[in-house]
Amino acid sequence: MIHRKRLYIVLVFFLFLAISAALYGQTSGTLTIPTNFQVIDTPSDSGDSLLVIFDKMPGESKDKSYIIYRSSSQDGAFTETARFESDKEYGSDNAQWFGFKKENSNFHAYKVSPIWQMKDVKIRSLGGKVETSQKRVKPLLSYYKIGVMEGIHTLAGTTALSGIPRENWFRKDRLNSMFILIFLFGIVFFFIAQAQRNPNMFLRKIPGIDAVDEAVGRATEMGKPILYSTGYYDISELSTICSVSILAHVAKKVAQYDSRLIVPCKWPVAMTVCQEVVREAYINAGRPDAFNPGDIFFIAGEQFSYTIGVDSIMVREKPAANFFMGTFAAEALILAETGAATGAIQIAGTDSNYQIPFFIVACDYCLISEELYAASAYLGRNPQLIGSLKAQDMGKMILFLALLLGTILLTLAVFFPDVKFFDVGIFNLIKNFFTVR
Amino acid sequence: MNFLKRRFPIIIVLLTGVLIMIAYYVPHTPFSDFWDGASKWYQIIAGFTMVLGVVSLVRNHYRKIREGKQGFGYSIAMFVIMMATVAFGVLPTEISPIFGNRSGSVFMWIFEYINTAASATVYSLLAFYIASASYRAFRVRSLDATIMLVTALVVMVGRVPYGEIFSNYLTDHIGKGLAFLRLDNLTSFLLNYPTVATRRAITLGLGLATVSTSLRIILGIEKTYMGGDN
Amino acid sequence: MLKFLSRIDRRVIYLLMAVAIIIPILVPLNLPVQITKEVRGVYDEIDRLPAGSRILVVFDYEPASQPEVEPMAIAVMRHCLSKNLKVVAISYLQLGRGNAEIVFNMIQKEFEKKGRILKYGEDIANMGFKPGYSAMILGLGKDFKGTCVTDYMGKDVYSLPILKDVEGLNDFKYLACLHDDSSISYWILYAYEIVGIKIGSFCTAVMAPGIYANLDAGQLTGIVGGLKGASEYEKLLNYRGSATIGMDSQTIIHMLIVIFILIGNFSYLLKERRLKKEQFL
Amino acid sequence: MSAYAPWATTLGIWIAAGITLAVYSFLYKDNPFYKLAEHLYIGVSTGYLLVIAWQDAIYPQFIVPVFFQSPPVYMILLPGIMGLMMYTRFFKKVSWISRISLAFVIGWTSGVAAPVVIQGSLIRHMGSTIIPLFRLEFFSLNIWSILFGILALGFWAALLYLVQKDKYADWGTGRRAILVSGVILFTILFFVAAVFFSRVTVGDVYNYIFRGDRSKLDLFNKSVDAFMSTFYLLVILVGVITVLFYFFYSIEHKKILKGVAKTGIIFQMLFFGAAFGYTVMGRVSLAIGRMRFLIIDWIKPSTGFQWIIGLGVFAVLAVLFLLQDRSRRSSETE
Repeated sequence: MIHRKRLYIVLVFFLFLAISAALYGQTSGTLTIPTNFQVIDTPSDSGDSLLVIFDKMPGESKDKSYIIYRSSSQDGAFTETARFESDKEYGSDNAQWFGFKKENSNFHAYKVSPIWQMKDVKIRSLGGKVETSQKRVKPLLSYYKIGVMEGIHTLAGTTALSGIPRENWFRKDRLNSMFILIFLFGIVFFFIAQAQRNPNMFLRKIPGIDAVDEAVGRATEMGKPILYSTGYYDISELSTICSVSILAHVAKKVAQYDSRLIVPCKWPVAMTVCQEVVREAYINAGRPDAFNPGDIFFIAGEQFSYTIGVDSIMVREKPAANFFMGTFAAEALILAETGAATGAIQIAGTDSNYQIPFFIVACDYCLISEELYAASAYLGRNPQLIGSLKAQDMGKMILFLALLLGTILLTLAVFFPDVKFFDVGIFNLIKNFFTVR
Repeated sequence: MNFLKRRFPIIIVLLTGVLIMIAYYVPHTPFSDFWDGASKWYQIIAGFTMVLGVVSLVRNHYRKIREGKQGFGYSIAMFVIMMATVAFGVLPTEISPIFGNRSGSVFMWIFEYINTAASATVYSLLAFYIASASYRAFRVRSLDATIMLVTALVVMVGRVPYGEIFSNYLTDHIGKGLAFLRLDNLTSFLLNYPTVATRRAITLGLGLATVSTSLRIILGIEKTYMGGDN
Repeated sequence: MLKFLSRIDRRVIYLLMAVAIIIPILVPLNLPVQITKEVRGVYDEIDRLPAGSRILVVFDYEPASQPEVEPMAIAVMRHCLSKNLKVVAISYLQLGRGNAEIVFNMIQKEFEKKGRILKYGEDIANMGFKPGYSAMILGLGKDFKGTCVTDYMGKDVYSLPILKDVEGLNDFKYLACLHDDSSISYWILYAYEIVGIKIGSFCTAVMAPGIYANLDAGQLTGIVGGLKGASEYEKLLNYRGSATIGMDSQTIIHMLIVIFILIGNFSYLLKERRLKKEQFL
Repeated sequence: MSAYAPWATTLGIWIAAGITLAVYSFLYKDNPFYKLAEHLYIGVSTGYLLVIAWQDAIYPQFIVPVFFQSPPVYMILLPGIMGLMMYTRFFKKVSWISRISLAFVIGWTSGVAAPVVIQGSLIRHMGSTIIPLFRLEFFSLNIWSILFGILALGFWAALLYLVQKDKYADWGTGRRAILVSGVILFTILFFVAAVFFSRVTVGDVYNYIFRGDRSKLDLFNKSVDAFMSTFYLLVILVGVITVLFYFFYSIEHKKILKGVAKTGIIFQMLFFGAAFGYTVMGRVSLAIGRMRFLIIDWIKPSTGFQWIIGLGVFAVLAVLFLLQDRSRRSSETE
């Protein structure tokens, strides 16, 4: 009995072996070159790569891999440029080129670089020795073949296709952002036009902004200076530009009340700009002689040396009001606490999320993130600026609708998967639009 | 002349802005080069402008020294160390290994033992200031302040052993069902949902603000930064 | 009393803070350290390994985060070497190589004091910085020596006895990843998912919340996060390293800050009360 | 580990320690030692920036491509000239010329900002916020959910109506409490019924609790997970919308809108509180690192000889500062 059982087991075992061997032979024997092989220019790129596309084949797995060969001529020596596992690199992995269609998972797409025409560039160092390095000039017509390999078996295709990358005239994958950009342009223009027709629009109160004048007034009463910091970034950053236009307002008030304004700067260009802005304020107030460029100076260009410098000023000059407007990093609390210790009234405004809590705690008023950008419009009361604020609100309104409708539609799309918009489902439509490729 | 002073810069802003926007969508030759080049250009311009700042700095301190104001000694010390740093840093390493900015050079020594030490210390002042700020200003003035305070406390206490003792006591002795009250769970909830929501909203709003601001600038509506006429 | 509470001088607070930081550095406090399951997950995996089996330690942190990560590095080294495991270090950041050197020197000196000489190439080895991110890891997975070629001193890896009969990553029993950025995701993708080597994460406190997802997904055996995690690990090895000391200070300071907040509000509320009363009178 | 000669390292450590102490002394009050440290630091960092500007920007990107490279790239002369134009700031007459290069820089950054921000923050965050609320297999409009849904809607409608009509304000706390709790309770019940009870029935729960029938246990857990995920998604959605609303400028926050804005504020406060508590940890370890440097790297290894010199230097400086101080006082009294 038992013996027979054993016999069966042995038989089954051998059978299994035979089958597996046969299967192995099968797979390794018939390596097939993928069909429908083509080389195309990579869509919407700056012309430095090509796409190799071929069909998905049966029996793809991670121990079977595709190889791409490259050569400079039709019948020249082809060398391997890329190798990837055969169950990877489907068209569906690259939404930026093919979108979210179902069919994308039926073909492979692999990005390959062409052969480049190089030129030498000689660089002479101060020591006098000359180094030569290569620089790309333009891509050449290059030929590609595909091969497939499994284990030790390799099979290279015979058809060699050629391609040369072209520079495309448009980034299709950025269509969505372009759409939004143009749309926002539109509403900004529209609302600016409208604001010029009726300048007095309603704006809700923002306590921090109303406090600015109050702080300046208080400083003048106490006959103490005012300190204004434009933050971490150079004038090129938008937050700094907004800060500067708030500074313009502050400077105007200061010039009227005839008190002193100290602006320690972290960036040279920002410094010169601040000087111009403040000088103009004094000129408009009719007392250019009162302007002292020495009060608007460059302290130090490095984060913490700037911090330490401003701290020292606070401790020595004891300003009655400190303004911290712009982007701030770790130094935020150091500045704010030192200022609080000197008993100054402090108004902060920053767009850097992680510093807002510290400003809220340590300062008297804090403009939260985008309020900083709105402040100049509030203070300037210039119809055009207010118009742009309106436009912002409209933009928010649209984001609302997009959020709500989008969520509802997607939720529905889950329940009714086969509802079609144009040729893609709602799901894909929305996904398509709100995806960064 | 007035055109050159006022209009021309605005026109340049407009041109550059629009060109770079186009370059973002058009990867073809003139634009793509513009896109690549501009950042390098900015670096170069900024590099030159560093001198502006230094000149301003030198001017201020030179005034101090010339007028012999009290504490001009510090200014002198500053000059000396600044000159030394620049000299050792700019001279090429080919002359001697103590020059240049390789590790082992004087420049790096100064950087490591003065600059790094000082900046690390200033940075670490934060720990002290956080303490004083928490004591001085972290008050339950209003509902909002209270919420903020409680959240901060939960997150802080949740990260130290005592917090965990509390949490374990909660789950082990009072009831398994209270697991959601464990401080670490509360913390992770706070960090994963309300925080994320707020951050997103703020980012979205900021995004809109940025776009409209940059439009204001490009269209020359916001031109305070240009300063006055004269 | 209220007066006193409501206006403690800043400097007193600063002084208390300083004391709170310094005292644990000078005299150990042995504050209780609760062992979390995340840290256990790492410790047990390493503790379970038989003597003589190899472990790969990845140094993916920059010098900036040394104070936080180095204690972990030392702890895990001690653990492995005291259990006679063979430690191979590799780095994936250019700056990481230096850290590995520093830690190795310390450990070697320490064991010499104990009278055990750690031979480089037999007990420990440092592959140094290997460029090429995912490709590098994939390479290690298939052919470890072929990918490394030389160690950080330029020695041929085939000459190192520690790597004798090492084919790929799966000849290592465990992978301890010391990181201060998201580089661990590469190891998870290309080492765990493909080769299946068990991974433990040793990361900064800031990174920790981010990788809990991987822990839940079972891609990590555990997480040692920040000073806290390090101190727990040291507790498990029952010695008091810099992490435990740092953690002492940190605990005290957190408590101190919490107390400050409470005192501040307590006095504030009392004042409010008084003011109200006065209004009634 | 140091790349310097031992004496250099020791000297460096002493200087570093001195600077550290000097900076910390600022916590007590402003003093000459702090002033010295401050000026040294500012000097070094400025010098450092100059060197970096030379080594990373001007030399490799301007001088090399124009002068030391064949073929040279003359295009690079343009930014160089712009950079030089910045110096016209020194001369009032022609200072407007610098505006041209300034204009280029600002135009460039604001031009880049707009599309990049749209791509990077608007689209990305919208995309990650817009996701289906329910999972198909875990949602059903069973009788309970419909009932609760109707009730919830009713309460919501009542609340909104009353608030809008300003009736809500002059109600007693009791009635308010009923109204609000009704809103909250039934909304939650609706989701519980719709999501949780979509796969399990009330009977199952009864059996589980009273009969100890554990057969449906994993289904219970799955349902709970589904419910929680829906809940979390709702939290995020509500948070985003309310906070976004808080930043409306042209709409006054009153009546219902006040409530919305208030919710927005609460969400923000949760964020700020969490951020505060979270940052404390990292900051503290910085101070610890500094103290460790003082004690372990400086005090412990230092020899008596070094101490003598160090204290000597300290004394000399102190005397100098005292003298200076006195001279100032005398000059003031005159």
